[in-house]
Amino acid sequence: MQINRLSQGGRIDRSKPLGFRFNGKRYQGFAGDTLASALLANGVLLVSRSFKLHRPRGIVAAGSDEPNAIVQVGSGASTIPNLRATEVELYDGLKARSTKGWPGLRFDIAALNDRFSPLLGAGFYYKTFMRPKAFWKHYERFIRASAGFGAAPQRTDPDRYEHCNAHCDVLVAGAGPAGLMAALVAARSGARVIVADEQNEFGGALLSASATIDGQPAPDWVATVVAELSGYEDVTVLPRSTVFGYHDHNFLTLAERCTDHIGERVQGVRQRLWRVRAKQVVLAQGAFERPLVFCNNDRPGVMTASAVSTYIRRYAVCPGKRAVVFTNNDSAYETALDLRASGATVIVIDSRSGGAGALGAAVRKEGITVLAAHVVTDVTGRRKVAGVRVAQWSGDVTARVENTIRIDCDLLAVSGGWSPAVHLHSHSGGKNVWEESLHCFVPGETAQACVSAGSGNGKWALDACLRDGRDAGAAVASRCGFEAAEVPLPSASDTAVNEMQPLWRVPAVKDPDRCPKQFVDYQNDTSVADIRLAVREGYRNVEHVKRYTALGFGTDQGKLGNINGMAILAECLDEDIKDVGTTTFRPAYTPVTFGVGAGENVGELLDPVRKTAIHEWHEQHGAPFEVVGQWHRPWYFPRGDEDLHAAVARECLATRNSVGIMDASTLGKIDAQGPDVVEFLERIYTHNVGKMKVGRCAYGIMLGEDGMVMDDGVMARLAENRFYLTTTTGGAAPVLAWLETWLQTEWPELEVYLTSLTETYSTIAVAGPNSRRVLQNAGCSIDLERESFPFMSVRSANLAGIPVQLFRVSFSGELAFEVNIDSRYAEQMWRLLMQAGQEFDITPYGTETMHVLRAEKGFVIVGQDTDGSVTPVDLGMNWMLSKDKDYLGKRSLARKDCLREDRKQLVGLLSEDGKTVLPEGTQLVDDTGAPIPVPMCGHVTSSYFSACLGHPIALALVAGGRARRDETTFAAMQDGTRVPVRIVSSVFYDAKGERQNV
Amino acid sequence: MSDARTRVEVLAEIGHINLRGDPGRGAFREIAERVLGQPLPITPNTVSEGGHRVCWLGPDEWSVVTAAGDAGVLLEQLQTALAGEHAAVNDLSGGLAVVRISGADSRRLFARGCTLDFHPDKFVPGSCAQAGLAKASVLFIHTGGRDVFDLVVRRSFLDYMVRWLRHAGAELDIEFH
Amino acid sequence: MKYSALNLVRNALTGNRNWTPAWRSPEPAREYDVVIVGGGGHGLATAYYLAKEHGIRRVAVLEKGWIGGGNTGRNTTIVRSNYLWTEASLLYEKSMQLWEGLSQDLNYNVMFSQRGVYNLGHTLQDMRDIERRVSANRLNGIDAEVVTAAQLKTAIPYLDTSPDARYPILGASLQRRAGVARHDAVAWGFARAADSLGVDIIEQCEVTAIRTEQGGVSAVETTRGTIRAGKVGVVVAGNASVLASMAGLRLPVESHPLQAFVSEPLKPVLDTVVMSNAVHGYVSQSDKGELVIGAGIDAYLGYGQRGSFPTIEHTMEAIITLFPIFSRVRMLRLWGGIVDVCPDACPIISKTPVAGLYFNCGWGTGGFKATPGSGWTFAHTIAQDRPHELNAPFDLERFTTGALIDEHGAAAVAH
Amino acid sequence: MLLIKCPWCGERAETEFSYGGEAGITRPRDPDALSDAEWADYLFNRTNPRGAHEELWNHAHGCRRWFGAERDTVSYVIARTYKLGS
Ligand SMILES: Cc1cc2nc3c(=O)[nH]c(=O)nc-3n(C[C@H](O)[C@H](O)[C@H](O)COP(=O)(O)OP(=O)(O)OC[C@H]3O[C@@H](n4cnc5c(N)ncnc54)[C@H](O)[C@@H]3O)c2cc1C
Ligand SMILES: NC(=O)c1ccc[n+]([C@@H]2O[C@H](COP(=O)([O-])OP(=O)(O)OC[C@H]3O[C@@H](n4cnc5c(N)ncnc54)[C@H](O)[C@@H]3O)[C@@H](O)[C@H]2O)c1
Ligand SMILES: Cc1cc2nc3c(=O)[nH]c(=O)nc-3n(C[C@H](O)[C@H](O)[C@H](O)COP(=O)(O)O)c2cc1C
Ligand SMILES: [Zn+2]
Repeated sequence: MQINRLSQGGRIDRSKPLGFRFNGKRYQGFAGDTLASALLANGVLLVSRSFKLHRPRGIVAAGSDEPNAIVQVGSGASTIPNLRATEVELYDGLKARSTKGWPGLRFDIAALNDRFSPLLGAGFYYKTFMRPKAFWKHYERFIRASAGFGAAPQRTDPDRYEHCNAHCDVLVAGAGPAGLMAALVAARSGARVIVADEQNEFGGALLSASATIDGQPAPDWVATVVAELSGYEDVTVLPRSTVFGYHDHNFLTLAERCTDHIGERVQGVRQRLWRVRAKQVVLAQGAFERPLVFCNNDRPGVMTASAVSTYIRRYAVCPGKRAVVFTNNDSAYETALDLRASGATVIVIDSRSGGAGALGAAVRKEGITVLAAHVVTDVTGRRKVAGVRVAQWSGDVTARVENTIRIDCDLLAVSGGWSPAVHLHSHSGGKNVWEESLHCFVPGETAQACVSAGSGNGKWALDACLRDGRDAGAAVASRCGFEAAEVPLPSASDTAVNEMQPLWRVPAVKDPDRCPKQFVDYQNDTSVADIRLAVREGYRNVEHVKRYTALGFGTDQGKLGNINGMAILAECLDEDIKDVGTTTFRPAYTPVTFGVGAGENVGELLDPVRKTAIHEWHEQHGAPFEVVGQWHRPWYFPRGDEDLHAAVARECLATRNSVGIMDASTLGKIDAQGPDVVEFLERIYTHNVGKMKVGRCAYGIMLGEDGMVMDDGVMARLAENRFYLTTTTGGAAPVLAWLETWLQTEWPELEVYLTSLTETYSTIAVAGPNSRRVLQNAGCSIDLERESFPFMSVRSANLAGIPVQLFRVSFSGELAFEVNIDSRYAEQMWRLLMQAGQEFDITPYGTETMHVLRAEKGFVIVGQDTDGSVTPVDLGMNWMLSKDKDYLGKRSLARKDCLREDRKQLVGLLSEDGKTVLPEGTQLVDDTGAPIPVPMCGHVTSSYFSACLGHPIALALVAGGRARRDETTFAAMQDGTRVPVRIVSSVFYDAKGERQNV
Repeated sequence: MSDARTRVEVLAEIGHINLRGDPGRGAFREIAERVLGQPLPITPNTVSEGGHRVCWLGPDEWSVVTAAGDAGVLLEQLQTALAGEHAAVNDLSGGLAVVRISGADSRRLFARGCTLDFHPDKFVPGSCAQAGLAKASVLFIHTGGRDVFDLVVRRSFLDYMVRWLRHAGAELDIEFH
Repeated sequence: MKYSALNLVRNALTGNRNWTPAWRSPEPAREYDVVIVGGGGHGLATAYYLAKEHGIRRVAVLEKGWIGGGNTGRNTTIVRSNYLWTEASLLYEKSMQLWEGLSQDLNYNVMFSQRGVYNLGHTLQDMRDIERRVSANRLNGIDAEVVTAAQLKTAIPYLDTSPDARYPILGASLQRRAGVARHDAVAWGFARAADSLGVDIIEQCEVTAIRTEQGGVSAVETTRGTIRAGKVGVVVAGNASVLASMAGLRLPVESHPLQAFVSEPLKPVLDTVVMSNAVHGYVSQSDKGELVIGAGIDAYLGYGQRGSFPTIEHTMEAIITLFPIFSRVRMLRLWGGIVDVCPDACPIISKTPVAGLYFNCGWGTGGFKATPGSGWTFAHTIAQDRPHELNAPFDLERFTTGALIDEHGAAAVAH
Repeated sequence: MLLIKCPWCGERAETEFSYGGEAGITRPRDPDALSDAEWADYLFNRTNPRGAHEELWNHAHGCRRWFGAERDTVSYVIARTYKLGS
């Protein structure tokens, strides 16, 4: 039974009844309702419990400032925690639950907390639970058990999210009268406009206003404006879109809710993130009504006056039958009239001695009693308002008052005045200033290209809001270079209002530390006494008070309570509120899902998977892939049910004994050419580049300026002034960037062009004693014998009629060729070579075998055997360091620490038992009996079982290791054992390097 | 909203020659323009259309987009003609793929993952731009046709790019070829 | 007044009106033996240990804003000591040991919660690095273990451990003694304890110049007047270079924005700390129920206490990748700090060329965990005019000799 | 997200760029002539000012050019960008 539903009016569609459940119970509402309005229509007042004290709570507000009605909507994978009932649009079948209260909402055991509330004052937990020391973890478990409001889903989100980048001349945040006027003027001036409002309908306060504009009901005016705006090609109209952040350089983020209002499992994008770059911004966010602070002001049935009006006018719900309106300003008198028109009895308590102006007369004319110079000091009733206690008041906060009247009621509408929503202005870096005449903070100096307008700019009257919006629209349009359109100001019916008189805290019968709780921030149970306690304890800065009392920490971020809190703090400190200031407003204006922040970039789209041109073949041949940066590289090629070790042993042996083939396409490749290319490369690489002959290759390393090895690779001199550089897989992009940086910023006089060829060419390595014959079988156009094509040289050739660059280089220590081929033909070439190698049982191998083969030869992998703290000297590469020239990093090698004899140096290790494959990463110790901290002399960087050698091998960095040949040290295994290992040369196989040179 | 379905297709047989040189020095520009038979676009982010499509990539870098079959010859011609200049010419055809996106929703599709302004007044025929699209770097080319765009993508990113386009375009009126 | 359950009850009965300030707000004296610039956790801890361990009580902490308002008040509170290099491990482990008795020592519950920290590995190289670090940690007496993907699945049920994830999780390192603490309480607890030993904590007092006489420090100019000082210890995190330039020094430090955000409070869903270097995100759940999430550092210099939104988007991608169930959870608030980044991801706790002037900075994205240890060693350095052996490796000299301590790997994602 | 004006391509979003740190740190002509301390100053020490900062940016996803910018490190306002050497 919708007992509170009015028989007519409102913007609901009575022809569309909607069924929903709240805490398991069935109710009915109408299309156009929010969950909050539907609950109120059904007379449901108790909707939640507070965070700390578990006090019964009801709906207070009608928008994003709602602190209490935090609900869980939906179920299973698509459940949504912590929605505000006031922002949930009703749909048929909606299921919602309270997020607090155990075992139930009505009977909540933790409500006992309220009894002990004097013990649970601000920051109490800092003062206790310290002994015995070991007990904190048990206390903590107990504390945590009562944490949180809603619950995260327990299954993966089934919904889709997306991003949309947008550009505009003018972004208008908020589509109330001010925002609509601004948008209209900007649009008529020819600007590209985006106008967004977080609500389902445009109109802001007009949707629940009694005013008329240009003689028509305000919502009709709204409809006309929206229709016009929607008609412009360059105007984007975005309802249900919250501007949640105003970032640097006029970049704003909007979260559009596309389907949440339709139902739980709806096809399509659930939410869209608009990333807007605006030339100008109009902030027309409106204002929040402040509640009043008195004892038990949190009882269900206490609501802000404007919320009551909204429920009546917009949703046709009158939340009570016997109402008291308590105010310190004129706006709540409208609520009194609305209540009256809905058939409720009303009494107005006005703290001002003078009462209201014109509206006061209108109210009295309706026969409504007005008690001026009175305040509500306390509320009776527990799970809902039963009545109020009222006292006469002289205007002095510090005076004690006596309750003289008690009024029974079921609804208490309060208004403590208005606070402009300056949130986005603050995000943008703008200052706020305390406006003494209005008793609120208004936007001050701006930091970015924006203007504020309407109630958000401290304008309360409708005509003033319309004008402010129009002026803002004209200003931003002309700032964008448009001639501002002349838009006549619509005429608005409005009533003159009397000044509000500040009332930040209503005096109670008892002193504020002992009286029943006077709540300032409902969600976190922050009361006047808490603020006073904080100040007493030295937490005097507004930021300290926030953090000590949790004022403004809740999911409404203090939209409702903050200004009252600041003012009460000012009183405690005996300072001016303008000196106390506000806490910092930060995004998000209202909470946004992580999903919308991530957009499309989740799951397989988190990061591109880069695939080589031969990827499909590898996939077809069952290779598992190793993730190397963004690349997927074949790891090994199992035959039958081989595991990694079996496959790798077979691949290694095949390569060493016959021939193997591997896809090395991910190596970085750079074309470097120009008259100064030699000079340039001399400065980059450590070796003497100029001495390289055309047609020859060299292994090169480059250092950071700190002297540490940064990358390595083979380079080939293709012509006098042209080189082909290769880098590690991970180094491809950074190395090119590094080279470009030096060229452009430091040595612009050098004439060199660099072009990335990483993608252009694929690289197929054919390695093993039979590799030459494989290439010959494949129809190689050039002589491959040693004499004409020696080791470490490069040739252009045709293989099976396809042009290739052939490199005679070897990362396995075997006779080997690297075929560089246009990627379009790479897979074809791979197949050709497989065929050509058939008679030798050519064996494809992956990264793991490549690692084993190179480790047997003592070749390092930058990033595995080095870690950014290893110099070429540490690696035993002194022979590569030219003495004749300067190169990047050279000077650093001469620093004291780089000259230490006991630096960690690259060595080989053999487990003395001949069996143990040392886990990579294992630390080495010399003294097995040393107490903790045990000195470490090095660690294992690479370690494999060598099938060719028949025993494990390892590379390691060992302090002073080169001088320790044949000494024994110990690998410190995870299980605590120490495995003796012998320090040996890092070259395990073919020490003389004869096999690659045949 | 959309007056025609938007098509996404991967084009085959496109050649790309990367050309480097300083248009303000020596005979580079003159030679290049002679060989190409059309002007080098000097205004950033513009395209010169002629026998080939030449896209500005940087103050000393262009991409010559042409039929794959012509790339080899063009490469040689340019290399030979520019031999005396400080210039670099590379055939990158093997490393690049072209995705053609045409139709009314193309710009909306790009906006999903790119921060450029694709408004018809801003990204006009004859424009090109290198930029990030989702998590890849691409070259956008306005081909001159109404709402017809070429997207030049590095080949190892093609698979990702197509997946992303499918995902981002799921709500739009798009057919994939 | 001592904090205890008994006193809590006693005060509750008297309307909580007898509590005394946690720290006084004295006017600055004209002169102190030691002036500490910067009222973050590190500065306050330094003052506390100067008084407690070294008997130096004429100490002032000068804070330009409100204490704990810098990075101390805006960090994601992860505390661990499983660093790679011995030098760093021992420093952070000293800190860990102080954390373990800190609430009792300060008589202020800093809610140090040893719920464990997992560092995930997604690639073979990640796993090598984890093995290496865990092995080193154990030899240094720091609890550490390597955990398999299967173990992770049971320990952290909502973590996506499926092998076909974009970056499959191969394993992790785990330090069980690691965890989180309540950031504000750390600043306040140290302030209160220092105050009770006579230290003057002076807020809204910005140091604007450092005075020297004959090559030694003599005084600081502040917005509240000149304050003479025998010694000056500067601990201002992101503002280190600004203070250094006042003394004519240049530092190997850059200040960058680092952001973090919290979700709305949720029912308990994650009872440990999970961090991933590869996908670049980390998350824990506070005692109140918010998910506390750290983002990456922004590349550019920034003193604005705010950063770029794409950095946040990237972090959200990472969090959803690790925990797909968090996609529907909402970000409540987003903020930034100014982190002081050193080239080797290790701090500077050092004397300077100016006699009597000491610098403590360069903690970058990870100094909260070091708060007590940093203060303890810095106090020693100031009191004795020479570093303690724990912080000797962290002097400014290392940038000249090249003895850097590269913790980029173990410092992992920003934290 | 900053809006940065590439001197060639015009205004683009921050994510199109990579940051290059303080501008104007020139590599010493003769590193060997420097003391370790001087070399360390070049390698590691940075002005890191609070306020106006001359810095380098690279239009990484665009024309790949490095250019200079004067940006305020507190307000993040970019006063100007310029081609190097101009
Ligand atoms: C988002 C974020 C997340 C982080 N997460 C972690 C984490 O999980 N774990 C971790 O260990 N670390 C983390 N850190 C790092 C950690 O917060 C810091 O390293 C640590 O808090 C530094 O403490 P501090 O006392 O040195 O600095 P701060 O707390 O910044 O204190 C410095 C103080 O100096 C004051 N000051 C500056 N200039 C002056 C002046 N001229 N005169 C007087 N006073 C001045 C400032 O106002 C400030 O209060 C994080 C940091 C951030 C920003
Ligand atoms: N009688 C009084 O004292 C009094 C006081 C205040 C306001 N008012 C009335 O309220 C109206 C104010 O007009 P107005 O246009 O300034 O404000 P408004 O409240 O009518 O409209 C503001 C709109 O902005 C939206 N909004 C706020 N923040 C947003 C965000 N971040 N993203 C997207 N949307 C957001 C709100 O949902 C709302 O629809 C006038 O009619 C005025 O008379 C009266
Ligand atoms: C660990 C941690 C938890 C936080 N939890 C909350 C919270 O629950 N609610 C909230 O509003 N802010 C929370 N904050 C953020 C603070 O409100 C604030 O944004 C932060 O301390 C930075 O200060 P500033 O925003 O005032 O600059 C938290 C901050 C930290 C460091
Ligand atoms: Zn550019």
